[in-house]
Amino acid sequence: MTAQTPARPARGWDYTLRIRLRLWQRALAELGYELWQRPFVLMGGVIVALFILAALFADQITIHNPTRGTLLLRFEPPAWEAEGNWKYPFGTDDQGRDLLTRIIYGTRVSLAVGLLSVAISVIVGTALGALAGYYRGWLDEILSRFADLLLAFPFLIFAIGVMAFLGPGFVNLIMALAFKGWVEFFRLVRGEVLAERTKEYVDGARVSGQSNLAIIASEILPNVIQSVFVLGTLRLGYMIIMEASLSFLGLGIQPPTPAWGSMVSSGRDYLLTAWWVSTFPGLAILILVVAINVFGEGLRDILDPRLKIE
Amino acid sequence: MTDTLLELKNLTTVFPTRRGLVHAVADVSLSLAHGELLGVVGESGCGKSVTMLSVLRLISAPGRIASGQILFQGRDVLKLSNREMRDIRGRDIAMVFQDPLTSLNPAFPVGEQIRESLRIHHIAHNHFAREKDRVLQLMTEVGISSPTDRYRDYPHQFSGGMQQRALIAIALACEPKILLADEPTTSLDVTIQAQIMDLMRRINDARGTAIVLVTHNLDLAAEFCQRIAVMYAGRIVEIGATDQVVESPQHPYTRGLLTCIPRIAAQRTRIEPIPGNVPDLANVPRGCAFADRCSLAQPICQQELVPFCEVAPGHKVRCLRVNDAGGAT
Amino acid sequence: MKAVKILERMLATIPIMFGVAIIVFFFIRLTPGDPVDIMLGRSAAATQREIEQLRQQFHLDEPLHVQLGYFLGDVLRGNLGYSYIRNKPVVELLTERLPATIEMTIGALLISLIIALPIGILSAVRQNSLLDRVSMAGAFLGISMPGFWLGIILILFFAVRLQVLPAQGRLSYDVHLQEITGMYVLDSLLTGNWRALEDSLKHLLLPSITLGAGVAAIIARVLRSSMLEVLRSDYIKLARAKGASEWGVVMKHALRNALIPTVTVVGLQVGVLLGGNMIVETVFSWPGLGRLVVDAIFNRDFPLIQGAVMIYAITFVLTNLVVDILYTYLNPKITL
Amino acid sequence: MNRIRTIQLGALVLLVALAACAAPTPQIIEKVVEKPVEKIVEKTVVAERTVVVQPTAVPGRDTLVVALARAPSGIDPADHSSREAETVIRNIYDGLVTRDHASGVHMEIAESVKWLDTKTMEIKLRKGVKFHDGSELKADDVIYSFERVFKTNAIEFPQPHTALRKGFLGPFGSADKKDDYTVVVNFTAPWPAGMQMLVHTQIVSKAYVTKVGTKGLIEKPLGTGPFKFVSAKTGFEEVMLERFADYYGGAPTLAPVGKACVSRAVFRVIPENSTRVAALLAGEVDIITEVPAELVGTLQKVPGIQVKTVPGTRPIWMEFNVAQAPFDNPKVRQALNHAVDKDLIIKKVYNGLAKPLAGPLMPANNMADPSLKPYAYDKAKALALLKEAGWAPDASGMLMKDGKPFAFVIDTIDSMRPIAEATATMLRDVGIDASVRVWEYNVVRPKLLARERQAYVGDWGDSTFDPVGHMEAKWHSLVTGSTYGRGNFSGYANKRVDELIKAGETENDPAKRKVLYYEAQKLIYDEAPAIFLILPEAIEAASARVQNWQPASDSRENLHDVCLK
Repeated sequence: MTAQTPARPARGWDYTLRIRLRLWQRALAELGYELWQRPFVLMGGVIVALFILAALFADQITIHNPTRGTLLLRFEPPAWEAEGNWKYPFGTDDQGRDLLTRIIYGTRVSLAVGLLSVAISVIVGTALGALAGYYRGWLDEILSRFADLLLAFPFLIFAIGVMAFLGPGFVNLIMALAFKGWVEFFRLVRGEVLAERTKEYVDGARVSGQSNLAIIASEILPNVIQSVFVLGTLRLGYMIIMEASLSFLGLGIQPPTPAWGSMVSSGRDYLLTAWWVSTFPGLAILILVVAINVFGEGLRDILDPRLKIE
Repeated sequence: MTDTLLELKNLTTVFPTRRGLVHAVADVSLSLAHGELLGVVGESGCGKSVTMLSVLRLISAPGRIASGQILFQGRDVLKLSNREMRDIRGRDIAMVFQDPLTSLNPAFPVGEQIRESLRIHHIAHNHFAREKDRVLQLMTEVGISSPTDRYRDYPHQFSGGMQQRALIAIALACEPKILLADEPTTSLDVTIQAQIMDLMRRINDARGTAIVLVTHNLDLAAEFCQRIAVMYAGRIVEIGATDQVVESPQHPYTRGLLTCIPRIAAQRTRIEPIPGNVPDLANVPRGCAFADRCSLAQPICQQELVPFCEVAPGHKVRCLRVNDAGGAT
Repeated sequence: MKAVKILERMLATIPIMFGVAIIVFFFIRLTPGDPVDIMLGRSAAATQREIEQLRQQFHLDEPLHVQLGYFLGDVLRGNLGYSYIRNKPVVELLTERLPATIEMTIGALLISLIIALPIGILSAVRQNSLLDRVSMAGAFLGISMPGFWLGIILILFFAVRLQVLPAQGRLSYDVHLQEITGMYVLDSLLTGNWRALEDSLKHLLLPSITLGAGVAAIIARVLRSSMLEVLRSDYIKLARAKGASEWGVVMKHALRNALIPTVTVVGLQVGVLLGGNMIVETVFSWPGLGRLVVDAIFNRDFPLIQGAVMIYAITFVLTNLVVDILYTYLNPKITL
Repeated sequence: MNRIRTIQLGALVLLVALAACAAPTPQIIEKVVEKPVEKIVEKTVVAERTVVVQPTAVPGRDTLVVALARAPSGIDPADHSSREAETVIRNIYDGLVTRDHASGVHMEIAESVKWLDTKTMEIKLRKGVKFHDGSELKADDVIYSFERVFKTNAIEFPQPHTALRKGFLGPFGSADKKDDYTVVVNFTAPWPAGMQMLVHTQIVSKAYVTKVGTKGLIEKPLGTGPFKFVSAKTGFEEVMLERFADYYGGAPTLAPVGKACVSRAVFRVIPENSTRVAALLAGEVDIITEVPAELVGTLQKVPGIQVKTVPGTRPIWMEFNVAQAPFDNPKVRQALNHAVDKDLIIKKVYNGLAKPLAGPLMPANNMADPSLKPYAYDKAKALALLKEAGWAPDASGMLMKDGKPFAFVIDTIDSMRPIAEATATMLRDVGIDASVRVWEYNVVRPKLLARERQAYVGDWGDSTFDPVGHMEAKWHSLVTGSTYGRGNFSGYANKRVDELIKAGETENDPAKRKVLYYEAQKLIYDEAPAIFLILPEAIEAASARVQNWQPASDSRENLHDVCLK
């Protein structure tokens, strides 16, 4: 086996990388074409992109302060209502803060919590899933049992339980969501790795003297990354709803930081007098989540039709 | 031809797709006599299965029968109401599908699925015990051993051959006049294949059921059928009595099919697999669809639709180079 | 044979329940600082005695594994601790409220099935029709509609405007019902009390719709896609070739098979329903577990939260056990 | 999304339609203004009944349904800690004395209550007062009730513990039976607040409680009040009472005297504000408590709905952590008092239904100093005071001192969030970087008492209308393990104030008491350990069928005299 080792530098790392890059380029071009063929999916993607841009450039595109208002402007109605004012397109809230500004800043929280909790879930789930699927044995046994256990809890209830003990806050929120979120990625990757590890190219790599970790990282993971990506997109919408639900229950992000869930919640007392206060943040959740789901399901149909319906 | 049971006249079935209208069946005319064994042969995708489904009007949307007539006992089934059509399905014309595993409903016991045919057509006047007796009888007839025990078994508990027998039992339940058998043996191994073909022949003998055997295997058709129609890209390219087609194939495609299969009985001088691919059905050439793959093709082949040419009584072929081709044999 | 397998499957849930208890035990370890301090923050005049009592209940002075041992022992004996806010054993609180929550969850599940089954089937049969597009768009919305919002709108319309359905509660004050199970609809049936049956059903309707809407959307989508897949299969062709009517083909051959994947999803959705309870119960003043938990969270009533999370998880596990058993009846290939 | 819009519009149309029907209805708000107890209690009714349409008349209904915002924590008269419990208990149990809608104390079960000396009280009982089981109330029951409240570990269920209401008996020593209808109570110290505090102690039947125990009493309460207990659902989500036919009639000085008007009374818990209002609109309940101020306008326009308010008894302050810079400087604290526009908060956040506070006590408190005026909103003065303390605005208008900005966090609880945020906004207007953090009360309270936080917006009940129960809790320095300073979140400690508070508790001469408390209030007012914010009114609404109903300041809603039309 050691005899094989000198042969490797010839196909250097940069070479493989270049090949990979070219493959990815082709894949991306194909993906672009497929997306173009599906206007709804494309639209979902565009909406998600718009939300992301809004989150990134919240400071530049808003003219009001998201956390500071004046009582004099309390409950200004949306612009198109009788007493509306285009300075406050969606009206103002109970503190006289511009609702649109708060919704735009709220995008940050939703996307940050969603993306970070999914990212942590992906990293932890993929790493553990790959290890468990590759090595099997006691490691797999323990991790799988633990994952099964976590599945015995409904997601929201588990998150509520964890948050109730951790206390509210940004970091705690992400931790609570990722605490259960990794399980699905774990199961996905573990399954894929179990299937992949018996294939010839893995044997080939093993024979050529690559270390186990290197095989996992360079040979197996690239083959499961697409499925992970698709699942990640679909979970993003779910995590955003979870964040909103927890914030709604007062367990998420603390005011005055604008978060959609807590905006909806604090506006619900005014539903009879100032309907816009909780309706627009609610719509924001609705639109973003629908867009993510449409986009995610479109991606799944294009990239990985096997993943149909969780 | 007074004996004609089923007659297809200029049947055309199309499927709209993103790339254009696909003519899966184009201008097909066929006839089937009482008790006849007819083979329809061609590569997969040539339109033979669609032809059969068209007969039963089971083309699923957005596909549709664009033109032509399907005369069953002189009546055009295309003009029947859905209700009347349902009465014909299963009772007069029954079909055996290609893949027995996926054709049996996994959620119901096999016996029940056979019984359902009887129930739908009120064969035993919806009398359970009589229906069950009939089912057991059918199961015995098609060679399912200990039918009483297997009545409540589910499809996945059956072997492939047994599943195919069950499918045949379903088809035979109402003693149809015509059995459309779509690749009934493809997914089975050779011994089972022989048994199934044997069974079908016995059915034909015993009941006089006309059978249309759809297959890609010309040899199988040759052994089993009285007449053979060869289809290519939605059209019939050659039709005739089995002897005529097998012994003196006139169309280069038929000959290609024959040479594809190493035969022991007839010693061939050379084995030439058909080069090239089946044309895109959404974009069939104007002239002979086979021209691109034909070693004898000439420019004229590409230009216009090739008409049938009757080379012998009942033996028709769509080829401009009939005579030259004959020389190649 | 099947009975043995089912029994095996039931026994297999026991270790899961144990695991659930262990995870719940570790919840209290997540608390930053001393849980007793946080809990007793409420009464400033917390006596040393009360503090001692709490420490004893949690065995906080013992090593971790000993604490866990005590906890599991208590759980086995059905002792989930003592609620400080409500002054009652947690088990008692949970059991008196569980029926209300289960009733609403079942109500929501039934409503969502009543909505989802016809929509899922029809939109698959008439794929790409207007009906299909509208109901699938509606389904997307239904998934992400905030529950309390829908609830309040329903209250405003049906209770305030039309005055045909009650806005809150489980039973009108002037209807007498002898409680047996605590599930009012069931109790009305058991006691043959038709007036109470009508009244409790009326009270159940709006919360169930509110809670079930999102789940209905998900079930409809899953059912539609599995129906589409099934309708393309060979055995559907065969059924048609047999001469079966379209109704027979769809309702017997297709639905039966499309239900198999749907049932699994329905089982998972029960988790969503249980979580959604917290919000819907508050909106409709439904005296169930959800509201108890929300109260418990705000009051840092740790034993109650632990107990409630555990009860929810166990309900969820048991539901999925039922689903698994149902699954075997639907899918002859699976024998657990 | 269209669907949402449509529903949304539908809901709006609906509300507009409701509003339109009621266009010509004049103000039907009623305000009850109380005067100090020494004077005769008078009611000033702003507008008497207008013609209203009934929402839904359920024919022949003689049941009054009251919606509460929270479930009572338990309905043992000796051992509860919530206002909802107080309301329910009040209708089942009578006390020796009671209070009218304002702060006047009236005899109830007692025929007379007399101070024999500053530490001894003689209570003479009415004859013929019956418990709901028909037995007569006698001196033994009164003594037993006192002991249940006061004795250590007198409540045996669920575990032996001391009653939560112990504080209401103050320096209680012992109670002796003189005869079956006379009880003498000995206090260990003078107890001038005694009469007001006595209102909150209800009498249970000794025979009954010794028989059924505390658990039995909670499950099936038994008192002498206008209603007897019928049933309660899970966790007191619904409590049903029925008229007690042998009721002695209640306080003779409070009309009407006699049995309850309605045959049944039901308390139902509806926590969500919108749902509570909807239930009233739908005619499912007759009275709702805790109406959000925003909805007053909407509800007033609905025909068949009456809205009433009374000054509440829960004043709101923003307490500073006075132990910590920059709030260790009284000038800064005074400046901030001047920086907050209380009137704007009242107008906008409370819809006009609140009063500005002038110091630590609510205006209705019997010992409140009427000469104190609320700190005036005066930005210039605030800035001047801050300048004296060394805080000067930088170029952007933010206050700086030694290169550091004036920044701090205001802690609060969810129900106080709007006013806390409004206060923060106003402070930002003078250049202070104030932000709000919402906590759960149980979590933040220990932190406040440990002086770990900077400022806290919260309220503290003052329902006895006496400084006792309030002054020693909020403004006396913290004495761990006692009731003193238990709610002192500012860490304010002034020896003189402590002395004055202690002296006031035991001073029996009302005039002298006033002097003591006025001095204490003035000191607190000047040193300003808090921004004295507002006193919100309690708002309730009822259907027009409900007659003779009056919200109670101390939330002891008495349904005895409420009728249904």
